[in-house]
Amino acid sequence: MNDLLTVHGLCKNFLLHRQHDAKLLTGCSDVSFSLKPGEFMGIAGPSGAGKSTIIKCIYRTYLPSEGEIFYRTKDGREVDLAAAPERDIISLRRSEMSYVSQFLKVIPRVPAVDILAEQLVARGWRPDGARERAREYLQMMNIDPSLWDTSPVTFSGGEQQRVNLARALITQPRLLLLDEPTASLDAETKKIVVQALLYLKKQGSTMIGVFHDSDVMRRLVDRVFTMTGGRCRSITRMQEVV
Amino acid sequence: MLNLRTIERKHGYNFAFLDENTKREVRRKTLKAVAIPGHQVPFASPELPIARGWGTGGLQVTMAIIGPDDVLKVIDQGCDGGVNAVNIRKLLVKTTGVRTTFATGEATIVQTRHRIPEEKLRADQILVLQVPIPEPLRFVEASMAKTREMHAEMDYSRMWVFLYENIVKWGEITIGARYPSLVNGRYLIDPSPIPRWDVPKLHMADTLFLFGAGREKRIYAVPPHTSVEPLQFDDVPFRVEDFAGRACLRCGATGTFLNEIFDGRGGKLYVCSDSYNCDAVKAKREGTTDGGGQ
Amino acid sequence: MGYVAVSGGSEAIAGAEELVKFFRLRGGSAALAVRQIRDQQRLAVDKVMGEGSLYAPTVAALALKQAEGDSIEASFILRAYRATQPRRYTSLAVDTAAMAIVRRISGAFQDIPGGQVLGPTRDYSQRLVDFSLLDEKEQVIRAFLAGAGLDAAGRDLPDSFPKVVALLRAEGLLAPPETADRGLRDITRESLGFPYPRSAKLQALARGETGAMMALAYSSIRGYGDIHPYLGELRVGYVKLYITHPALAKPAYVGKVLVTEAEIIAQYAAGEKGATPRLSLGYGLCFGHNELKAISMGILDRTTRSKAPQKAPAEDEEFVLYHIDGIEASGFVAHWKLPHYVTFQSTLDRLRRSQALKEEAPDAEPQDD
Amino acid sequence: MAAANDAFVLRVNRLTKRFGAGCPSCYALTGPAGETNICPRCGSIVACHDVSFDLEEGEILGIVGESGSGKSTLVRCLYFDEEVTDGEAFLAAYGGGRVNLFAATAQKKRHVRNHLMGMVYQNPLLGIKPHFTAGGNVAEKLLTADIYNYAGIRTRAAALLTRTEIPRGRMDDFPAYFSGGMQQRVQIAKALANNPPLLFLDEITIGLDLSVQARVLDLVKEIQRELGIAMLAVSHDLGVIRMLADRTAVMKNGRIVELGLTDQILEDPQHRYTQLLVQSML
Repeated sequence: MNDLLTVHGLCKNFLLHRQHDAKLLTGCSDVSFSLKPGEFMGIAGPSGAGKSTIIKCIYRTYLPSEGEIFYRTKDGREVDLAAAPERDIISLRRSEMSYVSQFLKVIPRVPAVDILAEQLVARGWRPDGARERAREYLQMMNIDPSLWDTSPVTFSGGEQQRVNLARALITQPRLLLLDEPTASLDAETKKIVVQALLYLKKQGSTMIGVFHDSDVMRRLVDRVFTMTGGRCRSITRMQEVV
Repeated sequence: MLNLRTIERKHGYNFAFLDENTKREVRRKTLKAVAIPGHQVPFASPELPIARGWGTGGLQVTMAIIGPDDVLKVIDQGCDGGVNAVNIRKLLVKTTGVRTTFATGEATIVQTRHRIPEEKLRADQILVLQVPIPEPLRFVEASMAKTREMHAEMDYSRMWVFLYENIVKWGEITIGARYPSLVNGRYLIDPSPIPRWDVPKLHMADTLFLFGAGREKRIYAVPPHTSVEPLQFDDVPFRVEDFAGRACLRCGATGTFLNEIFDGRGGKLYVCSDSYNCDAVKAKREGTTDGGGQ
Repeated sequence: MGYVAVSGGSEAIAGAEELVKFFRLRGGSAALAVRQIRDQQRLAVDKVMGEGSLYAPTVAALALKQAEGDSIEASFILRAYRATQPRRYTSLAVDTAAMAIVRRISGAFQDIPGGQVLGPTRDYSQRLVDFSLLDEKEQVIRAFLAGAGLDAAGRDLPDSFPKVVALLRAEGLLAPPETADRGLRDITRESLGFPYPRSAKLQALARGETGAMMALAYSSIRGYGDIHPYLGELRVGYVKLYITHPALAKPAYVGKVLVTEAEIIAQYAAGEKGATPRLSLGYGLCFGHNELKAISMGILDRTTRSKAPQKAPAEDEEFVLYHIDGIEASGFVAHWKLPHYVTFQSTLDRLRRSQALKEEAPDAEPQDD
Repeated sequence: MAAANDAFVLRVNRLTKRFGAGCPSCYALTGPAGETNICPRCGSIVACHDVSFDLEEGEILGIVGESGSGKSTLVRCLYFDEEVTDGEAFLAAYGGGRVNLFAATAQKKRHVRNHLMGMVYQNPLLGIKPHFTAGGNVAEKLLTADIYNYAGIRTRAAALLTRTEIPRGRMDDFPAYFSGGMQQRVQIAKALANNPPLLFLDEITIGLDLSVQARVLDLVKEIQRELGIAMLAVSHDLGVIRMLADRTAVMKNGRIVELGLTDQILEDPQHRYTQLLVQSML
């Protein structure tokens, strides 16, 4: 098998404890698919269909209830992300797997350039080189240089989201998980983001993305995984969806 | 029952004043102190007819170890003739009848306050030091309960910080006398208020040094051939008092601890603090022999 | 006596002793009789016995005469004398309920079983100089002593008074003793670590210096770690002492001593979760008639059991017990009169060196701390 | 990837700390199920019970819980401020990770503390001495780690204080006159002085202004990245834990009820109590 990621029979239920009883919610059921290296898969479906659930299960922000998520690492090992020890997950997150949410979460007061640079420093870069590269990415994301040394907490939503993406992209992850990265962005910003993602794809990254915006999705993904009610409805080539 | 009629009008005390039980107790504690070099051993310390703080600890140790054949020397500030030395010597002579001497080399027991004689002491001599404050950590911690714990765990970091801050503030460690020193690589001691000049004399000596603190009820010891190292930083060495270029006005000696005396005309004179040593050097220079005091 | 090395010091000391005697007698008045001191300087003698920790009224009076009335000096003389006395027996525990009462009051209750007995006190007299004492005639004294009633006052009293605190205890208002300390530790025979056993602490307090104890107790009730004390009961009177007869193994009466006893009632320490709130006791007892000392002792016995995390001076057992002994304190305070030439020389050497260093590097400013 | 249990910095096995005499029912009758840590039978407080975890190389493990959950007692036990009732702790850097630290002598414990651990207390004045200078405080930690070169100590103290943003000119001032945030940074400098492989952080941002909190957290993060020190960070504040910790253990009534990746704890809490905690997060 040369697949980078194989999801098999993934289920995710949420047991919500309440005062006197508990309520069981279903996130997704029996999800299976696989991805080849360099592939970009989109997940589509109505809101509440469980799109983000899959992404978060792969990243292990959600503990999968059933199923396996096999991931082939850079050095050729196969790891079941659904069951691997936390330290392996942390290690993969640090080296080859990234996740971008809709919101930027950072410690207030840290300048944008450092938020990017620290990703590289954590991977063993020297601080000077890391800051140099961080500036290149901020440039690429079209962030005004006057903002580079200020904290993104004060940025506009679009700027924050570009920093958020840049933070993931700068590490050139082997597997990038995107959770509505273009939500609430203006057209101009969307264009920048799409370009950045295409650039990363060209570098060989494998990606899974949830998009509510079919236009953006069409320009990026190779295949679409369509969901309703937590289950897979179809997996199709992008062209067929359109 | 106390009956005044049976009380002797002059004295009728036991040999060396203390009763034998008390002496035995002091000896036991002294032996423990010798066995654990530098460790402060608590002892009961009964009252003496000399005031607390005036040498009662040294006295009790001397009283506990002295025998009729001992030859006693008592000094205060290095001097045999000081009033306190005289007073203590008087009490010991009155209650023991032992022979006394000024000659350091003749004495078997030397009781001293604030000095160690210049003349090198031998293995068959014992130096008893009077100690006002036995606790070296008192500089940084007032509670004896806490300092006991610090000694037990060999936690001397606060003392070290004290020395560090001393250097930060003044450029050098400002402790004059009572220089904290580590015995046998384990216990920190207050060597009693001897000048820094005398601290190296404790190190790997042939003599047994006994320290008695009466008011504070502690005995400790530096046995012969035991290391005594003043606390010092690798790059800020411990330094003794500087008498470079000075000599004793009386005997002309250099290389002795000197007392500074104002001459009344705005100038300063220097004389030896160790009065016997000064006499001996002077006698030798003048070609007369010294019999060890008259 | 062996060969004694002499020097100028000996003569100076002898001269000083001579001068002391001269200053005592140079007024030319009749020599003070020890009995007079014992009888008429009653409270001074009691204080010296307490602080000298030896019940010996005549020796204490003699020490006062010798010390020209300096009570700490007199206590010191008595203490040094005490150190030479063998310890042959330990008395049996004394039941102070059976005290032959001279005086007995309670500040906590108006009516106490057995009644308040004011006894000899100046508490309610105005402190005016009594010029009539300038020239007290012998026949006046005799007439006074022959006066009605006074002589018999003590004999009207019952043999035993119930203890005030026994009432509180019966009602369950008193906390039980924290730890039973049945052993008796002789603090003059062994050196103890902190925390002190109760018996040792009470011994140390009982021989403490009245003024020092009063100052510390005062600091507590003024607000530095206040325990809100009440005087449950203050008693002055004679208690009988018994020892176990060495041959008959039965209690044998050896005599009676005058003591002052104070029982201090204080609020229960906070921080004992879940426990019923109760009152606790502080205990004071000293030789002779010395009310200030007994009360101070009772307060300090209680304050030093404080469990407060931040301790006020009077609550710190080590602080209190290390600083109330008059003999130790006076000796060390006075020892600064001794020569310190050598240490001072050492200090000067350091000071000059520091000054020189400062001149070399004037930017390193000294700081206050 | 190596087996998970090989790379620990600190391993804790079944740590129990009880205050009070205890009775046979203490552990059965306390804990999250009964929602108490006070034994109803004997009144003893079971501050921690059966607490086990590994702290791994270079990670920050968060311990979150409300007051009384036992989290502070846990770090105090691990730093030997408190004596444990039961359990074991192993430090990779000591005795090859095979010596139970709790069974060591007081002197050994002191050695471990001085040479291999750093501690930042909630109250800076527990970790630093206000009457020692800022530099003196750092020096103390170096001196306890047997570094006796004055110039070396000065240089290292200056570097550490600069690193924690204490101006060089304040180095010889007394922290008694510093702000709370500054005192906290002196404490961090001191805790780092001996280059410990392990650092404990006990509610280090409590009582600080929000902006100061952020500075302190950022400092901790940066230091962790630069030096790779493993840290155990205790906080009642999930916000603080989210910023600092890779993994988080949730404590309740003296027990660990859940341990997982910090984002998993926050977004997919499993235990009833964790769900409550996350829901009540601002």
